[in-house]
Amino acid sequence: MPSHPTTSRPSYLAMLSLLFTFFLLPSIVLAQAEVGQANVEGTPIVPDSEQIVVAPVTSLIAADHKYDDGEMIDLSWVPSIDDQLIDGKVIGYKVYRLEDDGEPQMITELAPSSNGYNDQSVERGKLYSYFVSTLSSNAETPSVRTAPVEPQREWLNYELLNVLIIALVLGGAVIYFIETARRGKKLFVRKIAGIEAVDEAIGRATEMGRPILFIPGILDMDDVQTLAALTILGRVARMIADYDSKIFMPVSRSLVMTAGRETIKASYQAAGRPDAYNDDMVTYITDEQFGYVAAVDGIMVRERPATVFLLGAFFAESLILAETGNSVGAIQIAGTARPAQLPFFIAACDFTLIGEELFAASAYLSGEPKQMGSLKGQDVGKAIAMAAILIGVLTVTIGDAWNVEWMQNITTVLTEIFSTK
Amino acid sequence: MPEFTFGIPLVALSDIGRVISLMLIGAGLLWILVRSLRAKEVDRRIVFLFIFIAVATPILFPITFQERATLIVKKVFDKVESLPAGSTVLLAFDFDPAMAPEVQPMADAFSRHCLEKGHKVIFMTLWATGQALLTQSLERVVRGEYPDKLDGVDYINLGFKAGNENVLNIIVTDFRMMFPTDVNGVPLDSTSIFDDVKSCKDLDLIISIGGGKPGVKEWVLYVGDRVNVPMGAGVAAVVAPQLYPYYPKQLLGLLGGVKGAAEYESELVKWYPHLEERGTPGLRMMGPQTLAHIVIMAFIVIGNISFFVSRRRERKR
Amino acid sequence: MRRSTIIVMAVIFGLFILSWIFRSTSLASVQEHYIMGGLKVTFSAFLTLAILSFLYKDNPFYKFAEHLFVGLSAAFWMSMGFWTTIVGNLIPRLSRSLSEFFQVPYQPGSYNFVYFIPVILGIMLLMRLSSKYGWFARWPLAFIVGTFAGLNFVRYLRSDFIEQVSATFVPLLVGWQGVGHFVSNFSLSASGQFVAIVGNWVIFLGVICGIIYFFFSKEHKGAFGAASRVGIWILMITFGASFGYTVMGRISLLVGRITFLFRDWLNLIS
Amino acid sequence: MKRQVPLIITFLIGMIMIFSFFIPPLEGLEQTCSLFFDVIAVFAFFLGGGNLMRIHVNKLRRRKKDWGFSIVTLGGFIIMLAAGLLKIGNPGGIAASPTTEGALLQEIFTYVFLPLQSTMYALLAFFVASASYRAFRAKNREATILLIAAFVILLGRTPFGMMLTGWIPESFSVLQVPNMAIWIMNSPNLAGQRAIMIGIGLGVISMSLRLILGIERTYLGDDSA
Repeated sequence: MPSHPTTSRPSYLAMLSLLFTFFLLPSIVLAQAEVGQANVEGTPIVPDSEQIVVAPVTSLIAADHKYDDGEMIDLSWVPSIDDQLIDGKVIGYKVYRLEDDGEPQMITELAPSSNGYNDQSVERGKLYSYFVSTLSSNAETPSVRTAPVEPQREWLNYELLNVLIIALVLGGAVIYFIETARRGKKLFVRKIAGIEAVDEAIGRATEMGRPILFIPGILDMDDVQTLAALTILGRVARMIADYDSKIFMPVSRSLVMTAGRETIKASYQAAGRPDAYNDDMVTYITDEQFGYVAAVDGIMVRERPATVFLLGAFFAESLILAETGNSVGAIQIAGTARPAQLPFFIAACDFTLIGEELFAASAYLSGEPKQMGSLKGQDVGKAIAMAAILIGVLTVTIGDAWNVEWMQNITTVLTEIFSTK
Repeated sequence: MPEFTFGIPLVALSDIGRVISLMLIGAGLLWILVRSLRAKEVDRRIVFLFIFIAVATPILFPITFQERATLIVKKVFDKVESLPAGSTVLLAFDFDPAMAPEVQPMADAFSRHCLEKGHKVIFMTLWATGQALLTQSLERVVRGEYPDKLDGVDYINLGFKAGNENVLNIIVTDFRMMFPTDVNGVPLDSTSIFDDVKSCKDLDLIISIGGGKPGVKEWVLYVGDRVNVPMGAGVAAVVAPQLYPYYPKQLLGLLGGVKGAAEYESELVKWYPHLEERGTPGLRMMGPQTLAHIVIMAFIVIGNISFFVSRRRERKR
Repeated sequence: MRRSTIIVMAVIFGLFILSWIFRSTSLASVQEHYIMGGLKVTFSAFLTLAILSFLYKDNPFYKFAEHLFVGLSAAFWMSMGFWTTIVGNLIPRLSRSLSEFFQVPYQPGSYNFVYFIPVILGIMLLMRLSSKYGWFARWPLAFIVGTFAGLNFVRYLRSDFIEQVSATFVPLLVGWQGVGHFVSNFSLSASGQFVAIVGNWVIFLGVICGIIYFFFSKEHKGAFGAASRVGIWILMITFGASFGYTVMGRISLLVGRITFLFRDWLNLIS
Repeated sequence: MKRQVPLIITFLIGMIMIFSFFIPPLEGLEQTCSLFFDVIAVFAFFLGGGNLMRIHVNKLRRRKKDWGFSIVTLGGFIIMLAAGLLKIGNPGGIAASPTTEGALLQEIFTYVFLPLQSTMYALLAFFVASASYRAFRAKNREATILLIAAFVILLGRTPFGMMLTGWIPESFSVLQVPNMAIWIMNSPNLAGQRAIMIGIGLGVISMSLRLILGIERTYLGDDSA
């Protein structure tokens, strides 16, 4: 494997296009799936002369819904001829269902000009047939009945096959480079400005004899940013234990408190100073966003920390915290993957980890080869994205401007691969 | 009180209060400018004071401006307008009181528009603190202004469920699994609005109003991209820029901040003139916004002047 | 406490009591419980001003508001979670008698016993309160991390990676009909062809350079370094734009609060 | 036991979640897990409440600094619990929604909670101003670009942008500030947001994978704990 992913671009593309053929084939085969055709047995009701007679719907088709657990049947039809005029004769449709050739049951009533229905109340292993009645103000004209259909269960959602393949490629790249790194290959990782400053910031707090405040964002453990922040906390706490500084970490979720305590405790143990740890380093305040902010602001002006870490998922509180931290003269290292809050951090903090850098920082700080490997895996994803964008933009430009058909075909194929709707 | 509209210069103001306060702000800014030319930094509390005055003045002495809907706002309006009466629209109130001044005007405008049009509206929220707010706004807008609309027939309030995006992950295939009943304990099966609605797939339009997490992004990720239902959104200004990549493919349109609300209101009033007397909070809020904007821009300029002056002095030394 | 502090506090309390009296008298004709009504509004105003006073400096009023807020909100989230999720979603699946007690419709189902799993995991979580069995809390933690790592993996992959790539396939020559047509119709109109073309070029190059900035495993030198520098410029424009866009929203929050003070409390405007 | 089991749980659940996305019959499982999380999250609220009580009772007992304010916190906590959890003062009794109009909880919410929360949020207006004054300075090339973009958008979002540049003819209309603002939002802003989004997307993907595979396990702490 070449050391830099951009140079390996062609092989990934070849792989993708190969896999794409695998994607096309099964979908063509599956498109031939059974479709219940309308049969001829339907008996139109002969109407009274006073009734307003409307034409039945035509081309009624019932088919199994694709790629589900066998819980849906799709109905489609062409609305009644009378519905296409605007005289308001047709006031709606009723959909009837026959279960295993039993009695017809009305399952829903629909507005005029409807041309389909998605029946979600079916079960596997039963046969269903349908007919649709067109309603006028005093009469009902049923359509012909469809042949019975059985809802099918599919084991793989082929519509999402491209997502699966890209997931496997990306996951594979990450795992591959982790393995490479584990076997001892040296991997280069560029400097991340905010992280370079961590050491200095902790040293400063030690000199000044003031505490270090660590804010892991306001989201719970279900957010990846919180986990990234906790990973960074692990390394930072280790340094703090070595320097013998004080750390304080107010949190807004009790699960984060639990995990934060575990993390700091482990770092202090690793530094050989388990006695210096106590549970009061991490305290829960409240789940309420602004209640938490009110309390942290209070802590900042009362404790006057020398260094503030704002890492994780932040919302409106980003600027409130950062400006208050700045007003007490703290060095602030911030990082978030919430694009909306990045401008505030950039304006008000000394160092900011922008977006992905937050996730990279934990790997970078640890210096573990396994973690570095995963960074390289991420870069493969970027190379794929860049290559696809390059080709896509090129073909769509040429295809559009000079109407070159084969270029347009490439665009279509690429768009198929990189879209999910 | 005479309202002056865009196009007439500021000088034409006759109201004394307005003139005095504007002069006060102007004189103060000038004083700070002079100070900064001497390279003296201004205490942040003075900046705070200025913002307070700049916001308070137009509230006491209203100044309003006219708005015209931009395309990205108009698309949402047109969608609501073009759906046939009786369509089912889901309005998600994913915000808390703190964010309410900014997005409540949108929520009201959407609710009024849908009810005027005769759509059936499903209200819900993913925010615990949003439920109380939802109750209030239903009381005020729906029951207060449209007393003939029936709960369970024309609209329904599902209320709040904990679980953030999980809630979405479930209702995308089944409403009843997450919400066996509505907020008042009425089973969904006994409401006519849910006769034909099993999951989000059966909706005609989803409008998410929010500004935090869970919010519009989660709606796009968990619902919008999974089902083929058009989605519109009204958001706090702060998240609007990061939602632009979803427009127009994943979001049909977007209202950003009070300006978005003001634009929607102006469009709404154009089509339904009788709604004007019910209030256009978005349009009214544009006055204080504009003045505060000018003050902030002045501060950016002054800040840079004092920065350059002090840098030049350092070089001379 | 110093004497001056006590005097200041007394004056402030006096002012608020005065405002309570004024507010109550003005409400007397409208409300039945006007004394209570006056108190509620005055207390809200007091809390509003207490928080705003933080801008000047930390003080006991702010501390009071802050501590009250923390206590109230913690309990608020507990209550809402209990009634909506435990009573609303869990109990109807677990027990008929409890459902009857809480007056929620019981939902019999064949797989209901699995809903004991979250209850067990939840109780394990609460063991964190004990120092001896605290490690049990790791199980629910692991469950949550696993669930969301899996959910996020596919969802971010689809919406923020795959979809974004195909959304960037923009034509670089919008509405191209030859060089002659382009030159003769050249204008700087916002809806013109030239502006649209430049816009798409910026999108294309901006996305590519932005991605290059985030490349970690290659040194940013030479052409790669130049591209990465363009990337950071694009990011700076983005951040500037976001900041400018946001200012308006932030102002409206203050408008809401000041409106409350002027209208609901001081009755200055209608 | 203390460490292996959690890692196995994370791996299994994570894999199920990923694959249930592609395999329709597993969809139900994915949703059940989601529902489980909701329930656990409520227990987490209780854990938080318990910790809050513990911290403030400790503060009171040891007469730590500012212990008087702990009484305020505990008082607020207990009153809200009575109104919310026990539904005291709720006219509809046990079956009613906790936020029924006129209930004690709704009253506390409107007159205490709401002003506190919104005012805290409103502080942002002030901080945006002070950050603009303090931080938006043309210190270097990056900062200058940021400054210019912010200024154009600020101007474009007010009617003054149109007043200042409305005279520019249609054939040069992109130079009108509101149009310039729209162009910045639609082109460079979109490009930057998308680059960040793709980066974060990949970061989340790789982080999730590291978590599922147990490579990233800091949050679980140490074995001997």
